[in-house]
Amino acid sequence: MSLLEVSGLEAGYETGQILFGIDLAIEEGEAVGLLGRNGAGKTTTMRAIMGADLPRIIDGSIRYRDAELLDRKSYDRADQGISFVPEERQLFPRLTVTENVHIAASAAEDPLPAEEMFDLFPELDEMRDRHAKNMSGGEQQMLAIARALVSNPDLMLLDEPCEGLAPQIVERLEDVVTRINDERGVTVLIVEQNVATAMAVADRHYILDEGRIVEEVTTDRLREDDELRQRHLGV
Amino acid sequence: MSVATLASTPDELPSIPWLLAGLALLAVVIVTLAVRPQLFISNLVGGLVYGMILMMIALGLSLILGLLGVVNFAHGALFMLGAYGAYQTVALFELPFWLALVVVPIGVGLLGVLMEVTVLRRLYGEDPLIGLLATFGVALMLEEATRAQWGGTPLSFDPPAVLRASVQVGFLEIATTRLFTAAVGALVVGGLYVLMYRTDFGLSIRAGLQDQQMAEFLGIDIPKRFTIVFFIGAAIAGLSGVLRGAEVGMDLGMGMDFVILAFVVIVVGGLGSIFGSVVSALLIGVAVFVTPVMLRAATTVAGLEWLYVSGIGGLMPFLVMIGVLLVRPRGLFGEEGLLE
Amino acid sequence: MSDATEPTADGRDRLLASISRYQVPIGILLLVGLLRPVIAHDALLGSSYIASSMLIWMLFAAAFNLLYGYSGLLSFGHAIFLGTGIYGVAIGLRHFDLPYLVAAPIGVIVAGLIAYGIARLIVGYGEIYFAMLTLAFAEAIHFVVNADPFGLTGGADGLRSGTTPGWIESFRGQSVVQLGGGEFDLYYFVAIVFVLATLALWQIVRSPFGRTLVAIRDNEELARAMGISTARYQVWAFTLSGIFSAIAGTLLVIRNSGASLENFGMMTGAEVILMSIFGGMSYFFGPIAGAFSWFFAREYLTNLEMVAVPLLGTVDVGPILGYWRFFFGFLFVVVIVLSPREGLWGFVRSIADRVRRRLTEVIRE
Amino acid sequence: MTDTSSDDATEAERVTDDATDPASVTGPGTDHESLDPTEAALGARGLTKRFGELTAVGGVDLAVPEGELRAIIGPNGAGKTTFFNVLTNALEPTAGAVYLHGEEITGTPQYARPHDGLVRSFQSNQLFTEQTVHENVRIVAQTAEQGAFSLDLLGRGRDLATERAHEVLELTELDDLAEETAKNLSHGDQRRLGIAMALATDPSVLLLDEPTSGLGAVETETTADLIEDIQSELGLTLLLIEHDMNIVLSRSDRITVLHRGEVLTTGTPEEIRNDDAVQEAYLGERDEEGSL
Repeated sequence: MSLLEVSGLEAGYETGQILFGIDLAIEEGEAVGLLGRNGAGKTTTMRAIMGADLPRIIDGSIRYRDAELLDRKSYDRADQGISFVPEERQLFPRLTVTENVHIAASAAEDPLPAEEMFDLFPELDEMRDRHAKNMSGGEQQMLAIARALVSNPDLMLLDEPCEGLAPQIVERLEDVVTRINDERGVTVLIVEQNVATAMAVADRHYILDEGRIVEEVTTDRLREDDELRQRHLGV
Repeated sequence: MSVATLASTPDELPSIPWLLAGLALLAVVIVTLAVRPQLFISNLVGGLVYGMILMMIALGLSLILGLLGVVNFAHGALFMLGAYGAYQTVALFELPFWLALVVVPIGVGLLGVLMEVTVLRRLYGEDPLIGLLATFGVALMLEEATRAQWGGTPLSFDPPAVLRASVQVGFLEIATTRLFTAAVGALVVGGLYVLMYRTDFGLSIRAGLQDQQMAEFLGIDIPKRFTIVFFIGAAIAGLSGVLRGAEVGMDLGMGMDFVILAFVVIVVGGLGSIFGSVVSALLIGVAVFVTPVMLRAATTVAGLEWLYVSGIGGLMPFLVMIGVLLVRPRGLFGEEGLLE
Repeated sequence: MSDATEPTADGRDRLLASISRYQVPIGILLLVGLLRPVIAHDALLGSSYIASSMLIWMLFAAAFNLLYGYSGLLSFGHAIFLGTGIYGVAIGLRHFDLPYLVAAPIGVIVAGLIAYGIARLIVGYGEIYFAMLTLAFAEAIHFVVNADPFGLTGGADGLRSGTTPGWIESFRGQSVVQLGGGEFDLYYFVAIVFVLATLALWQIVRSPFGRTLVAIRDNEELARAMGISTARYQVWAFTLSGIFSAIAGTLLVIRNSGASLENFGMMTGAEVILMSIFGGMSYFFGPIAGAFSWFFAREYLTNLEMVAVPLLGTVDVGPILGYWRFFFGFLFVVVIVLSPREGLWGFVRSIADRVRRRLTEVIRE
Repeated sequence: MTDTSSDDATEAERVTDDATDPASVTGPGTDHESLDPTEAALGARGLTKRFGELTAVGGVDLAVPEGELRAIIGPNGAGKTTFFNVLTNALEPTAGAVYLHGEEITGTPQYARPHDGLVRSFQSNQLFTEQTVHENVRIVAQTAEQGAFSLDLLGRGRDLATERAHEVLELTELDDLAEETAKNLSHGDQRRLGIAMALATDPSVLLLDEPTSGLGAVETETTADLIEDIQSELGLTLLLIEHDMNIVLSRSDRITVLHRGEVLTTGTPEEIRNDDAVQEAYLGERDEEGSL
């Protein structure tokens, strides 16, 4: 039994269908990458798993611990141990760092102590009372990860956590995500434009193109096969 | 154009015209205090109490506005129902006023919840104007239902003896209803503040205000919380209705009148700012009551009695609003980009 | 469409095309011609008494919809403009002895200026702001009129005597226009103005200006990026809407024989919104249909005393239907929740479409 | 108009001086830009946009010569779309100046830009959804003919605009779909309509924000061909945000790489392909040791 199993997922927006049948399965404890060009449907897949208002689901199923998720509200999904670091981070801009972390903890059944988050990201410790909107991109991203982690999730969805960040911060984040996966045993599904980051964090990858999974590869194969990368990812 | 605004610093000194206007205002206040001290002070108190009522309605309105993006037009009708509910309890059922003070707001709150569940829930995420129109329709229905039940003529009821008395403060006699209203208003503001800023519930509401979808991603059942907030907002409207009814009675127009005034308060205070609503409600309340006295005193002293405009008080909220909009388009304490 | 092979078919197509192109003017003329005799029929109201009021409110609603339906701006304050038209005529006739044909244009122009001023001040704010601010302005102006500045407006009493033009003769509730020896019912005077004004509104809606308004309503951000000065278009939409509302006002003052404070009241602005949206703001005829149903419902329902209900016998519904506004409000909320832009007219059209499709099928067979 | 805009311009320059010295902000690669912004078809100097403490665009210098196809690339969140937004004044820049054919246009309102010849398309499909394809283009053409505001109630300008709309639809191969309602078009046709509308303003400088996003491989190539054809036919200066590296490397004259709101470098496709900094920041092809 996989932790998360998506099959035949079709979804779209008012402007048109984006996903044309996504199939993927993630085992407990794995770290899996979801790659593809812009517009391939990566973010749409993540939002569908999390149960966002949009996209609209057309067909398919999303099973988590062998129970169907599709008819559940997103807050129910969160309660079952799924947490989400969305693209653009979506911090609460006019709440402080502490409040951003605390609100996630207060909604969780068995949260981690907030102090652990501040140990993990000492940068955040120094700006506990700062409003999220007044932080740099890298600090915001750390806070978004801390907020997702504090609820003590079993599955963590990360949507482009490293976009637009400086290389040294990207490395920090790669390291943190790897540790979350290795040391805490949190299952990770990560969307990345930056293939290097995806390879650093995940062991296995699905490649999306035009709303379909076109390839499933290991990190080693992805690293070696230049032609594959060029064809599907344009790098 | 706003490049220029960016360059100007907030702690700039007030310009000469502002200084002159301030001095003129001060002069008029002094003149009024000299000519009619008692009337001035008592109207000041009356204005503050009126402002308290405005403030309570405006807080409920702005809470729902911030949360659902809907100007709840029926908020005024809920306020009106509070007053009529109190009339029903006290004058018709002959039950104690204190009971009405507790039961009526709860009833009005429940009615608000009914409205939220049956009408507004269907309109989440729609064009905000649709929500405005739908609640407007509901307001008309409530008004018509009130007319059917209690008739179209103004009504009033006798508040308990304690509230009919008055207290001597210095040389001033203040009706206890006014003191009571002011006290309840202060309690409501304090309570709302604590709820919003000192509890997890309030934190989740504030988060939901800023990014509803993300709050749900974190596992917070935002729709349920919205319903609770709707209850609170409606109950506060009902409570202010009971107080208003005890002080001056009720009529069918009070709902619409006050919902407009409450919106003016929100615009003047700045959308999304509790503090702004409080300040502007009191400011407008005082302006309504004190301006006529000041104008009368100033024109009498200056011998320009033809300058006196009767009914200027009721016009004040709108004059204040137009003035504020011209000078500070986002209101006194408004934040940029909220709800636009 | 243009490359038809047979000449006869071509001719018929062209006729059909021009009918569909000019369906609005044709509809307006049909409406004006049929309204009075139809509602006077015994099966309907049995009296033509309110026909001219209906036309005036139809014009008001159509003018309102130029703003809401076509530019997406909601105004709760349109009573300002109707009222300015009414009071412009009443004040001009009563206090300044102006002829109607001078006072009415003055009232319309003043309304246009007020509309322009208000719009300039508030058009940049978000939609909700805009709607509520129009309401605040309406309240403020209501207040001023109520205060009877310089003894002009008569305060809460309004203006009655001396506000009817000399060429109007009223007896037993019927108003008659006397012109050059002949006389005809006021309805026809109203009808002429109505036709001219609604044709003008129709022309505005289909003009490049009107099409641009619709584009702005659709996507304001895109419109601005494509070089459209959205704010100025909206200011002018508001101004024109105010002007045509005032034209309705200059007629209503004759019909009501005077001006009353409630013309500026909150409910006046509210009623035009209810009518327009109930009728269907997406269509030119929507608000017109809405105004019709409003007056029809009011007259019909309030005159209804007894209703025969199967199994229950006759029921005295008079007391309930006296509160017909409650039910109208209910229907309004239902329309808003189900299909906010379509309304009654959209419903009628969808039925008509279905019938037409069915008919063509039958004919083909 | 000219008066106010020049006032705003001086105001903006003063802000620039207060906030950041443009020379000190610009990244190391900017010497690749040999042209002065005031002599270019489209130029920017020290263009900056901050949201609170967040700098989305930080002191960008840019000079695109007449007739060039310039690609703007950079990882997500590099500030590319925000850069377009400040160039067209959809967002007011915090500091800096924008030049069009040598004239400073920094303070002019957003709607005035297309009339000066600078227009942009949107990343997501932004259309007048309820109207036909032809009407979408016609409204824009009419605006181009009649100015930012025209109270044309009698429809005098309609015929000219209709003709122009037909021309543009032919050029973009949308004429078959002219009477279709915009919201019913396929995603690809909607993208094309977006470009058609921008062309209807009769621009001299065209900004395209990811014209191929959401398109399949074949459609992407067709769109790229179309863009190239249009550019050569109309002699446009083109600024193109694009993710597809194949298209960027094969079609553009020069490439500007944005990274975290700043210009990392500008150069020919060949130079960019071989630039180590770009490889590291953008393409992500770096040593594995550092990251693991």
